[in-house]
Amino acid sequence: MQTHAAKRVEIIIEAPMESRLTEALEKSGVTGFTVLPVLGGSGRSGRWTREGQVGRAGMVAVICLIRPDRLDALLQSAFAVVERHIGVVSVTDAQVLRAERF
Amino acid sequence: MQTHAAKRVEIIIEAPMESRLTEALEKSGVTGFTVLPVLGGSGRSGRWTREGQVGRAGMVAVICLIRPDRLDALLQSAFAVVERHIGVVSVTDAQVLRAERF
Amino acid sequence: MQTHAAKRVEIIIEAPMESRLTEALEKSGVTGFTVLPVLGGSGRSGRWTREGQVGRAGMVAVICLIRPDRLDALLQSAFAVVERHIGVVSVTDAQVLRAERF
Amino acid sequence: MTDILTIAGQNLSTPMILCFALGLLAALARSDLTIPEAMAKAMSIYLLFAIGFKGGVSVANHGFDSHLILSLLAGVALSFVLPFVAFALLRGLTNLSSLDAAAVAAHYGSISIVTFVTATSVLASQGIDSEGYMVAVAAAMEAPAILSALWLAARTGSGARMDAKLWHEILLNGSIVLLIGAFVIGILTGPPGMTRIESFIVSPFQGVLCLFLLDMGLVAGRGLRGVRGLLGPGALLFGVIMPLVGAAAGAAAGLALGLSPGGLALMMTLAASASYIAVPAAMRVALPEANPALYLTLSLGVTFPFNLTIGIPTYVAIAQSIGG
Amino acid sequence: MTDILTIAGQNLSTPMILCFALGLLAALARSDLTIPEAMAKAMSIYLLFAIGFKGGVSVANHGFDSHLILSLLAGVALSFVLPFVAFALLRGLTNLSSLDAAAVAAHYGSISIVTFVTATSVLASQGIDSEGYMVAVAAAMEAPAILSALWLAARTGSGARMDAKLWHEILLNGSIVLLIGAFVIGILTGPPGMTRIESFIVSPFQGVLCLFLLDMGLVAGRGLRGVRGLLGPGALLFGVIMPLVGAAAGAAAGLALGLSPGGLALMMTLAASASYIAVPAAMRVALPEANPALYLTLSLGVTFPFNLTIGIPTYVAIAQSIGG
Amino acid sequence: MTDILTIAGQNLSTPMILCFALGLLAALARSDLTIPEAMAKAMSIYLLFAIGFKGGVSVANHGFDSHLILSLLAGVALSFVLPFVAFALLRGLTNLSSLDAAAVAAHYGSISIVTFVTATSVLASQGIDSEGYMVAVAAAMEAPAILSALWLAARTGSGARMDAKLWHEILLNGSIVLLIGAFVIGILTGPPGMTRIESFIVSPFQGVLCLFLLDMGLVAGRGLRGVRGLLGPGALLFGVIMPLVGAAAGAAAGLALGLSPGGLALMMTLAASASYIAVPAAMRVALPEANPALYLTLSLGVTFPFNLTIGIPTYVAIAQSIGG
Ligand SMILES: Nc1ncnc2c1ncn2[C@@H]1O[C@H](COP(=O)(O)O)[C@@H](O)[C@H]1O
Ligand SMILES: Nc1ncnc2c1ncn2[C@@H]1O[C@H](COP(=O)(O)O)[C@@H](O)[C@H]1O
Ligand SMILES: Nc1ncnc2c1ncn2[C@@H]1O[C@H](COP(=O)(O)O)[C@@H](O)[C@H]1O
Ligand code: NA
Ligand code: NA
Ligand code: NA
Repeated sequence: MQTHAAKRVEIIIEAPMESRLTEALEKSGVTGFTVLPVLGGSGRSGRWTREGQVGRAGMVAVICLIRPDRLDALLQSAFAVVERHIGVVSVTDAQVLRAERF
Repeated sequence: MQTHAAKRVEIIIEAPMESRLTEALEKSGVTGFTVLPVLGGSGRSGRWTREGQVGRAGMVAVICLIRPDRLDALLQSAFAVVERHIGVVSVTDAQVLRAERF
Repeated sequence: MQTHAAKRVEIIIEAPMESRLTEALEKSGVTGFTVLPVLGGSGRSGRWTREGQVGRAGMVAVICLIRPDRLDALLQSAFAVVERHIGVVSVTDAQVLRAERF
Repeated sequence: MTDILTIAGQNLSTPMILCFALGLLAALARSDLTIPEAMAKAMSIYLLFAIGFKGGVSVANHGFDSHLILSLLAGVALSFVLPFVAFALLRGLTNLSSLDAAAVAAHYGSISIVTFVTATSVLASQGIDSEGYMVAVAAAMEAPAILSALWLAARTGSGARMDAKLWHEILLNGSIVLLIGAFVIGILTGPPGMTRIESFIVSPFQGVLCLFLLDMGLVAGRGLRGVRGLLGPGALLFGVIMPLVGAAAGAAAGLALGLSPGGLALMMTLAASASYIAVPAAMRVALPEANPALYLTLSLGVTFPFNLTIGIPTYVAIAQSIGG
Repeated sequence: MTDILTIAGQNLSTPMILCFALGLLAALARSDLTIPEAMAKAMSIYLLFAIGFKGGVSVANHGFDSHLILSLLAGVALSFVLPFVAFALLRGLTNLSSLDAAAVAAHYGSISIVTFVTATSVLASQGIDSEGYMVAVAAAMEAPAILSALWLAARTGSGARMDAKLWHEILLNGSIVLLIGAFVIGILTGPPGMTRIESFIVSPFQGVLCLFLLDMGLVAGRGLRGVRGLLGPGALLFGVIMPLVGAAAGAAAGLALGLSPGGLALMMTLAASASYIAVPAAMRVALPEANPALYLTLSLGVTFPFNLTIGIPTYVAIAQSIGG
Repeated sequence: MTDILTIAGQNLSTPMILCFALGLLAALARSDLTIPEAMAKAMSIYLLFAIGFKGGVSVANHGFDSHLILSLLAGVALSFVLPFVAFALLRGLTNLSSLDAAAVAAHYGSISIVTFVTATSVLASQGIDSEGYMVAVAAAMEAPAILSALWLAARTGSGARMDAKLWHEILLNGSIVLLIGAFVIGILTGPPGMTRIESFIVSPFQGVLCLFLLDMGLVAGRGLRGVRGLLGPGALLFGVIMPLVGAAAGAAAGLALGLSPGGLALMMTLAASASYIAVPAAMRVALPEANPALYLTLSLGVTFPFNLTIGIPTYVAIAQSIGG
């Protein structure tokens, strides 16, 4: 089937920053994103788990499929949000169906 | 270690369509898939979140690792299901361990 | 923006093996990983779902971003854990921001 | 009239209504107050189980009323017919596409179990009895409306997807199975069964309903926030007129059946209420091109609060004056 | 015999059993009724806490029975021995590989806490007392069977993975810690503690158990749906004979210990029941090549419903006629 | 003094404290016992709703005390001032960076609602009345401390991020909205509302609190396990001295306000307690460079258990001897 080049950006970020990140993404012109829950993890700031937490603790994963030419704008605005925060940003090459949606 | 080329297909689709999609995948010969929960997202049809929902609302992410030569059959059958529905389909190149499983 | 080559390793493994896997990853020198919940799936051992389960049933997805030169060590130690178990291991090429973190 | 106002006043100051209002306000003010999905589902499972079981025990207590079958048939008939009324109203009042109008119509032919539950708790607080089998009528009214709506949609050439799998999903959807299952368990175990689990399903019932309505307020408010401008005045009007039309049809059916005032009020409530769980899922599969924000907001954001605050006390008062 | 039938009849028409049946039927009919994972876990935490606490308070009330230690030892011994019996039976009745047979045997030596909880609620409804420390016996019986099964598996050269980490996981698994912890808290706080939280852990108990059994029915039904043909007649036979063998061993131990009729019935129930939470997780780690569908379906799909419907009333009736 | 010891002894043997201890021990022993996130959130929603509602009904019963406004102002003042005290103490006792010290100080100016809830249940068990509006005071004390801490952090040039969005999040955070909302609902519905939902929000309250404290023990224990060595003796000392300093300030305010002994004890408890939900989330946004392990462990791992076991009985005893 006909597929189109795209970038898959995955941002793992602290839950309290989620709405700031998605607002920044929307401002940078992304047309869509998906938020996945995260159970736990480990990094330089140690091990954590979501179990038994009541506050807006933990992290979430935000996945964003975009046209390759929009990548830089997205990374700029995402970086402005995550800069001082823990979390990771990764990008992979992808192919998407229905390119008109991106 | 010895790895083998594969494709990683990620389909984000409305929850009420999940069983139709996985049945279609099975018919197209995939040997396995994994379903991840989705917390919320945004697209042309607006912003949504799973919080507080009681029905089969929201979306799920279906991940499918396959041998590259099976990609087209998979995309065909997945597309037949998602065609009229909201959601996104992306494909990335991957390497897998234990190729005999795919 | 400045990005750096990395590998994104995704390991889908039985929940009772999670802590063994993450310990092995830490021993092999990874600096971080993220654990995502899994709702259900299908493979050679049949279909399963997490719904209504009370025990440490089901599977989890462990995502690990690493410097490319560390990939082999990671796969070795991951493989030692998953070898006799059900589950899948996949690797994709990625680009990351803030390379100093990996 | 004074009656209605008194009841409405009382009704507005119950913890249930106020909890719904709290949720609505919190969502509109963009508070981050949320009820976890698993907790919302747990409460709905509890409410369905409790209401079904209580209905069954009541049937076990009073014996099978000869009217059970007739009431079921009347419920099914209402559910089949009301979508046509709704569709006609929508075409008159709004400029929705016929596809969207059909999807909305399906919701108003079907029922909202929480509206029903709230009505039973209003009746209980006023000491009014009702037929236990009304929960079976509620279950029977969930699905037929979907068929009517798909027929309407098909007529307009919108290619509704209707297959055996979808029928299976609709008829055996979780809430119908749980409601009917608990109803049958209530009949089979009767009063001794009630004694065993009464302090689980009766005592905390109203409190759980409060927290559930808080959640419904949050979800409704979030929906309303997202659709500013989507609903024109015609659609809003439909959202409050249609329940009254439904209630009138329910009243006619209930009177013909000779239901008790309590049963009459419940029949009116069922006909007046609009689905927001089972039918939306079915519409996503069968009519994916119809706009979900439209039918969800109308059903949950307009008609549900209308019934909760004004509708139910009105139906109860009318049922008491014309019934029995 | 009439006794057994009467009790069995009564038992079959309790809301608990009917809820399990509802879940089973709903899953077999492929309804989408599901209990969220978090709700199922919440209910199991509630049940473990309540049953442990009640046992502890009962011990605080009656003082430490000199038989506590002996009963614990008897339980541990049963858990060690029963896997060998189960293994021999399986090798005779089925053609399972010795690896699969060892894994299944581990489940039958260990215990099912929900079967135990259901038995206590059957006893309570018949006004039969039992030793409060039986919950400690239940906890003590969870793990030893795993050791026997791994020894059996190792003997057949199947490379069981047994390390300190796994032992730690088994001995400090969540349900053992919660059960024993609540038991100790019950002993320490005694009747005043009970007064404080009685309306949380006693009154709603049976109702929560109903919804939990609904979930177990759903899970069991989903399992059975997935394994058509996996279990031959020999395996099915094992699933109903082994609990009777276990119950007989439990009865012998209980009589030797001089337990009350209620305690005797519980000891029989423990020995007759098969684990479906702790042992499966341990087997996935230690014997990953053994087929989980096999042991889960036998334990949860065959033996659990057998004990629920026929087993428990039988054990209670027998315990009353031979005990005390 | 004997009084304090007696109460402390009684307090230590309540199921609540023992449940917290069980959770702590289970986590330190690396048991896999866990409470699902959704269950923990459900319990906290229940507790906030119940405590808010009960406070409101109590205000509806006793009429508006002229002291309500003054008490709110006093609470806000305490919340503003205490972070400066905490900051000074931290700089004296530890070598934390001024950024970390400011972040910790925010937590101690704000309050812990579970500590408050536990104190109300200790008062209830001793038959001591208190002002219903203290829940409003609790809500009012959540946020001001954040402002003081950000001012302290800004002064040290650490670039605190404070914008309108963050203020909105803090002032309308879920727990404040739910607590105040339930309080207002309690006032509006009064005793008739209480009658309707009493068996949901009063009877099971202490039992739910037990399981919630079990969860808090688990989370605290997991935190302590992860930070071995992070907290020096100075920080630990701060974790037990600061609550006493806070309680003294709370006592002064409460005496000046003329609160009843129960109200006085609650005011001391609020001032003595440290936030572990609302403030950490705000700190992650505003002071991301501050170390969360530090403030969470101090608040939840040191001060919370201190208040639970020693603090609350002390404050109650002191309030009774100096108050009313
Ligand atoms: N290399 C990595 N791969 C995947 N996830 C990571 C990685 N490093 C950090 N994370 C995630 O980001 C969180 C914060 O990381 P850190 O900023 O290193 O403390 C961790 O708890 C993980 O969930
Ligand atoms: N570009 C995208 N990247 C990631 N997820 C997307 C994207 N577009 C849409 N989605 C997901 O698909 C859902 C439906 O999208 P849409 O069909 O555009 O309304 C959204 O709510 C997202 O969860
Ligand atoms: N090809 C695949 N793509 C994605 N997930 C898979 C695949 N194969 C297996 N899995 C996951 O791994 C689990 C165990 O697979 P298996 O070992 O084949 O039974 C499945 O239930 C899926 O969750
Ligand atoms: Na209707
Ligand atoms: Na056994
Ligand atoms: Na404080």
